[in-house]
Amino acid sequence: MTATEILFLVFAVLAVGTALLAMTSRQLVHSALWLVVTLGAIAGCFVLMTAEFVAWVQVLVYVGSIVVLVIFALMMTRQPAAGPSAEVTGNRWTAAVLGLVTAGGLGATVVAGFEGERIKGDHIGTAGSLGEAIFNDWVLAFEVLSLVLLAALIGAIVISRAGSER
Amino acid sequence: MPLLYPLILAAVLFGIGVYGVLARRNAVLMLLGVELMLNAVNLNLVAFDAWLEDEIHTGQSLTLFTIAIAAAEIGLGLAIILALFRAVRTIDVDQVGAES
Amino acid sequence: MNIPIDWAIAGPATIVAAGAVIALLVDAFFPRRTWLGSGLPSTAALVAAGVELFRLHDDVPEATFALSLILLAGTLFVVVASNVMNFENSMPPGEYHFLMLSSAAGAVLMVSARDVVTLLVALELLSLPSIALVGLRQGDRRAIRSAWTFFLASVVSTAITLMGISLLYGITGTLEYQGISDALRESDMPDSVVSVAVLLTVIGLLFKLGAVPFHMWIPDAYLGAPILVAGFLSSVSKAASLGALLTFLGIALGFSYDTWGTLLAVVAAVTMTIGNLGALRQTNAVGMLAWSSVAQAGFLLAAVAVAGRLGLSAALQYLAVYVLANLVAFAALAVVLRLRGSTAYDELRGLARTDPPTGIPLALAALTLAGFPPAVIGLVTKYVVIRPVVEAGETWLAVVMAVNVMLGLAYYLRFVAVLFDRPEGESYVSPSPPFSVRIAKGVVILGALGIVALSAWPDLLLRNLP
Amino acid sequence: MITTALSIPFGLGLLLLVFRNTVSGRVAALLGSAAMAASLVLYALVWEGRSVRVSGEVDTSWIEPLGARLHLGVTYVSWPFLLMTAVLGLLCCVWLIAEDTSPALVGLVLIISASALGVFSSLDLLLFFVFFELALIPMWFVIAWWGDPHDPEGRRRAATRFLLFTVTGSALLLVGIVWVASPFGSLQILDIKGAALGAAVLIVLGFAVKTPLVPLHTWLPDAHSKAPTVGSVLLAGVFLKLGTYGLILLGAQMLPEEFAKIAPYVATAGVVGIVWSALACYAQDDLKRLIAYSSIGHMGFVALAISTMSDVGLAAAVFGSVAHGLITGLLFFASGSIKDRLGTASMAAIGRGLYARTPWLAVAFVFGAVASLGLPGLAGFWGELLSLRAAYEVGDVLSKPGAWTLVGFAVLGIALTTAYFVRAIRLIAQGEAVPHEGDRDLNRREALVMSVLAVGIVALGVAPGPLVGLYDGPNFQGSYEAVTP
Amino acid sequence: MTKWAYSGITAVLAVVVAIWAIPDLGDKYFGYFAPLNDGTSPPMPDLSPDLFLFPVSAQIVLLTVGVGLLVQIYSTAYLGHHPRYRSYALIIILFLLAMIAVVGTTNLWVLLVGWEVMGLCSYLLIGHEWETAEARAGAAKAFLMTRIADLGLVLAILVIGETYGTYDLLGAELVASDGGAENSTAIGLLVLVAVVGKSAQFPLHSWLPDAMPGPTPITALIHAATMVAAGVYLAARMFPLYRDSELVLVALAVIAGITMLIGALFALVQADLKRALAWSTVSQLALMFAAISAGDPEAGTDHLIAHGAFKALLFLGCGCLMHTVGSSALSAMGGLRKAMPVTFVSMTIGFAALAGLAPTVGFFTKDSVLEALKHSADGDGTLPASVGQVLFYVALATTFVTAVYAARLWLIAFFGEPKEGHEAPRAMLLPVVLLAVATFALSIGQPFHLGFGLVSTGIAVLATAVVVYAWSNRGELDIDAPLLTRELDLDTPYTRWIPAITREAARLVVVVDRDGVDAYSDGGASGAQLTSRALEIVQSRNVQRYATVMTLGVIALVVAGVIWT
Repeated sequence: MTATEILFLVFAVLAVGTALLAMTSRQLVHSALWLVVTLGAIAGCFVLMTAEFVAWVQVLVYVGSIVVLVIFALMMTRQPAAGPSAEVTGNRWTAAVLGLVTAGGLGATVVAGFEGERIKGDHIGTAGSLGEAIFNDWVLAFEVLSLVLLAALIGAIVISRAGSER
Repeated sequence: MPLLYPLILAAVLFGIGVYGVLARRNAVLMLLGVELMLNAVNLNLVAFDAWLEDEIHTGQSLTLFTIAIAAAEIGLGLAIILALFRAVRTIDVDQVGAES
Repeated sequence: MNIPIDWAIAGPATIVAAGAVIALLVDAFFPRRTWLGSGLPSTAALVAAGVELFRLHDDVPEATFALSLILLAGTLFVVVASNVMNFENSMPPGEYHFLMLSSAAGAVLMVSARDVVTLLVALELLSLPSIALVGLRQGDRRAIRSAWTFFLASVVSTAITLMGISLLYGITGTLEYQGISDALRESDMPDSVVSVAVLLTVIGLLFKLGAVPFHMWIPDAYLGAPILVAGFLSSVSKAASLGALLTFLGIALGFSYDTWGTLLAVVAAVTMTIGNLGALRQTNAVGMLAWSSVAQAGFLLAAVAVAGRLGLSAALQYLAVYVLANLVAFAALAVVLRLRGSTAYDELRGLARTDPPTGIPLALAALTLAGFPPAVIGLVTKYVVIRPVVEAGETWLAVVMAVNVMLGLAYYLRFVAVLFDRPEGESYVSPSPPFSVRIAKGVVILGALGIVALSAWPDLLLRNLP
Repeated sequence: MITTALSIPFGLGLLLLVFRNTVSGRVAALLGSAAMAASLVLYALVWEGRSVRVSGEVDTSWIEPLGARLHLGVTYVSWPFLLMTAVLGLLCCVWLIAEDTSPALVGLVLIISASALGVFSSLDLLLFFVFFELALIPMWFVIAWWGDPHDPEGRRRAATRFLLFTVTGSALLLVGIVWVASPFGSLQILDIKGAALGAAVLIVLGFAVKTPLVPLHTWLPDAHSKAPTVGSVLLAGVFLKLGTYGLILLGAQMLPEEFAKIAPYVATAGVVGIVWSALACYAQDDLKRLIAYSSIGHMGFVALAISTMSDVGLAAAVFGSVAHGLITGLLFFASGSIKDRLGTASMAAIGRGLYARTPWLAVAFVFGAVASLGLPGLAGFWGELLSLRAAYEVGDVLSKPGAWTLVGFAVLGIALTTAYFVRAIRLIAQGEAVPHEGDRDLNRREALVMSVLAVGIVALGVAPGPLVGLYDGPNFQGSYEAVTP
Repeated sequence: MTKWAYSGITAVLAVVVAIWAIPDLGDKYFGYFAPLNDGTSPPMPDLSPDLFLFPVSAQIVLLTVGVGLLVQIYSTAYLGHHPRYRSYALIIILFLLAMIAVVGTTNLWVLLVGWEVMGLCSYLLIGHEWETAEARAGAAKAFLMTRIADLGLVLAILVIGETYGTYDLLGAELVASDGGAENSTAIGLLVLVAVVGKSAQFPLHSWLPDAMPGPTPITALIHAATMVAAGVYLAARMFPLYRDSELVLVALAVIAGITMLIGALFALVQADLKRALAWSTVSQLALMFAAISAGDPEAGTDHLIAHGAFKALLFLGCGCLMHTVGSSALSAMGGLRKAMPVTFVSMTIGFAALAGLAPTVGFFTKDSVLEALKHSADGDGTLPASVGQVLFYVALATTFVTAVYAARLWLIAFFGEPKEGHEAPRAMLLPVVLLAVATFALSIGQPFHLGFGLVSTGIAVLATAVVVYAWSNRGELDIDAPLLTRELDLDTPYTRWIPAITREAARLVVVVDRDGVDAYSDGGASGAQLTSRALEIVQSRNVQRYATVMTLGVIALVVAGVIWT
């Protein structure tokens, strides 16, 4: 049981707990904030798994921007007083069951598949190596991705305009 | 570090995300559930990448792409949600579809 | 190892993408908002892409070539027909064309992708713009609602697919089709793990294809979307996902196809049955076509299910005819919507008598989809699609298909009967329609002529597709 | 020659559909009659004798990749069917020579007859199937639009029911065809020999719906009773023959080995149909329904004959089909004109004493009935007799006790047939006349059509030789592969 | 006037037939001289008229056309003013042609055609007065019963074809007579069915009396010359084919015995002249069949000829009476002796022949029948001796009863206190007189058996004496035997049970056809509709539900995949 593992487990518990809170909390903004913690914890896990660059991106993109967006969205779509416990639908029990089944199924799968494997952790995913990989091998996907982002942007603009002019 | 740690964690997070999508009433929160699922996937990818010691970092590159895609989706999704809110004055998933 | 980046294949896609951007810019800098204006660059781009494709004919695989051709032609059809919508000042033409083309680029990339990463990104490029297109009509509650439905469903399916991909990566250590195939062949993974990974991966494509139980977004989306966008979704995006499915299963899992084949066969059977049953009670042409497109997806899947054993030709030929007929139908309905403001059956009553140039192609398209003479080509493709199923020994599936042909006829015929029925009340007299509508009608008639020609000489199709 | 014979009615039919508003009904019908007459003559001339395997063969490439060819021709099996179809189509057009006919109806009649002709003369499986389907949708419109004017809902329902039943059958047939053709690599009917048993079962099922065999017959009475006169005539006279012809050609001749295994069931279904339909007729009140059910019985005899797979059986099947075409045509023309006059086909409503009210119409009906109950010396008899003989001789495929039991039931069926026709005659033709304002005797057109049919019936009845001679005689090598089930 | 035209046509026909037939009237035996069509499987059927006449056939043909001609002439007066006289006369001619076809060919198919066309003609003629319910019912009954029997003949022909490889009667008989007869039991029984129906023998006897609503000349035609005669002819004609099957002969004998007795008894108690005569026909025909079964077809056919003559006479005479009193009920008649002398004399001759009194032809032919029966009673016939004896005594009893009812009818019709009346027109009298003459003329050259002559005459005289005695004492001859008047309820199956069963079965079939057979299609349709509606309900435009369904689908798919692989 090395320090990394202990740390990882800590992060893991943190992530799971906050995720649960985020998905169950009555206060919308709270759940958003809880999610921030989850994502941060996941970033920590990335670091522990030698993926530093990914971790930073995660922190920047998610914690930095996405969540902010989300919070703004929550503000803008504040409902006129919704009743207590109105934040989960009647679907929740089915949802819970399905969530458990999914988690269990995936867990079983990975256990069946990767039991006993270990990550040595001496193959660091630095910015350099990653950048190399992306621009040598995944450049096509990368270019396409840029188009995706552009399209999403334009789409978002049009859509938001769509709502306004009624 | 055992490979199973991140994998199990990912599985659990994915399940929680599924619950979020299927249970939350607020559209934005459903979206967050999706984000959680994506992050679980990222965990998997990174873990496998590190385990396989992939020279071309397939896993981590895909992680980056996923993050970008997630960003795109969030952008579009929030735009849709805002438009929806303006259009029908609610983003309660039960009411959005209900009254026509 | 290294990922082969096949720029050759990417060529047409790049052109299309460039066209998309140009269309956007043109519209931005000459803001006269004429559909023709911003339609021209996209048309040009598509044509150019087609030319490029033909130039590359020899270095791209046959199937990819055919699929890309179908995709480009379908998009072109939609783009030209879109002129009919110029009355909707609530629709920004520039953005419309931009989104349409970028998602077309995504479609082309999808079928030419040879590694899962590209596949995924292309899939996103296909879906996100089309989602935006669905919600494009400004100030229309229904549109934005369907956009939301479509969006969430597709995001969830993406997430599931990604989970599958990650597992696949873990199992094989690569995401490149050929590599996956090699790795799987000598991997000692338990089959159950492999099948979980593969199935989760395929979900995203099945979703786009609209296979049961991932079909539920289709009726809502089609009914809410601008009608030609619905046409685009039902033809181009289905075609793209089908092509991707074929290539992925074909290359990455070719050796163990039969296992997936049987599973897909079941899905196909369920899909076509559910789709036809859903269409039975529709009284709106678009709703009917939406459900029927689900059913048709079932037929396509049936072809896919046996493609591992008997090659792609059946699926491709069926796909081509389906796309053509479907686009004709949607374009004609777009004209009707433009002129009469509704596509409900009561509105369509007697269309073939009052407005033959629109009504008769519509009827012809419906008969083609039903696979019934006089639309001989529809029947021939039904034959084509049933043949490999029988040869593969999946007779039960063939019988299910036969029953579904009957189910399908039940509502297609009702539709045709409505078209030819005597219009009650005052018979509609169409004022001399504006030029844009004429263009759309012209496209419709052109497509109908295509169907007629193919019915007369099915060879045209069957010889020239692989 | 055959292509001309096909394209004349097809072309004219399409033209009439297009220009339905510019030509008058009478002109349209006249043109139609001319067209049908032309193709009748052509088909009569194309025959080159039985020694030639395929007369007037046309064989050009059509869909290379599938091995489908435009392969048309007349064989000694299809020739009688072709002539009968052409005659009926011609008579239907003649029947429509009136002011109030809609040109579109004539067009549809032409297209239906032409596609039936196409089925009978195509020697390529896919082509066969295309023609087979081609007639269905026009027939739907004929029934649903020009059918029983007093019951728009019912006629629509009947039409759809008819279509869905037959389409289910033909879809199964399609699967069967694929199954036969794919291992064989060719779609040429005359080349194919043998296939999987399942394929044969599917094909037979497909045709059994069309023929129809009990219990797949329930579409027929509704369709026939709701259809307009010409519709009923074409349905009974031509469409059912598509089924029997298919059973002969694609069943017994193309897949002898497999058909031999199915034959007993076909025979049983046929004979059950004979008795069943006879009993059903006995309780019918609607005249057209009665005739429809009687058709099921006659087709039962044909099915019995086919399933013996002997030369006599073949002769019986062909003769029975042709005779039934003429006789039922006459009966439907007669009952149709009764319905036109009185607005109903219910025997209770028609009332007694047609002998006195409309003598010639009554005579025509009684003549048809007598022919239909198989009086020797009229066409109806020989078909039934020959199929009895075929079953009594027991071809290679049926078991002796089984076949003889079937003969017994078939004879019972004949007796019942006599009973219900006598009942019908007693109910409407005889009796104290109760005049009705609709009473009008045959006009010239009707008289012409019916007398042509009557002459044909008598001719076939008095001189069966020429027709049965096709399947008999020294230089006739058997029509089936020798089969040993 | 046109109505004579049809008589003219008939006359021409008669002449032609006479020219054709008279040369064939040779000495009476069934000779066999015909080329045998050898060939294992019989040829396809055709209708080539292979005309050929045996002496006996020639006689019957002549009888047919003769009676037919007389009937035509008679009808001109009897029915001449009927609106539908034309169709009536034409059908009579068709009727005669059919009978000629039956008798004059060796092609079994032609024979069959004639056979069934006769059935149709009798149907049409009996139903000539189709306004009346009785006529309709009688016609339908006659047609159905005979047609059911005809199916026996159809099958018989099939079996003959399969057995002898030909459909030519001579060919078949040639083989058979060379001792090569096969399947004689099957053939015989089928032929038996045919003739029993055609000649109204038990148990298919009841249509003949019920055919009385038909016009009287038609009755005469059917009873004397055509319909029923064909049955006897066929039985005699095909005798060689089933001669050596004892079963068939015994069956025939039994049927004949039963029929002749009940026929006579029923005739005895009738209150209607026509119906009584009809029953007497039944019983006389039975006598002929008895002769055939006893191995002496010639005797049978001889009696057929004789009976044809005097029964036609009786019916036509009865027609004259009806023409006068307007009804065929015995109660309406009586005492017409003075009023209609000619009819009286000729019918007296007829009744005498019926009773078998010398020197009428009836006396001779009946005696030869009895002779034949006696032979077989002594065991040197074709029948087993026991059966032969029974049959013989039954026949004697029948002769007695016959004489009794003949006398009864005669007395009731013509004696008693005189009635007013007038003779029928000449066109009707002429045929009657001619037939009366024939009744004597035909007896020329008939064989004469002294012993039986005495016996039968004795029986007849005794019977007549009894009746006359009863008449002179009681003054009336009403016989009160309800069971017999109800004709032993033998007809109940045909009037009640069979129709009822058929009707019920038909109703059942219709119900099952509507609600049972259609279940699969209706069920499928409604099932599809229900599913479709269900799908619409599931299609709640709530994306969360969709996502739920999707997830469920994914799980199901994955589970399936895991299990599958």
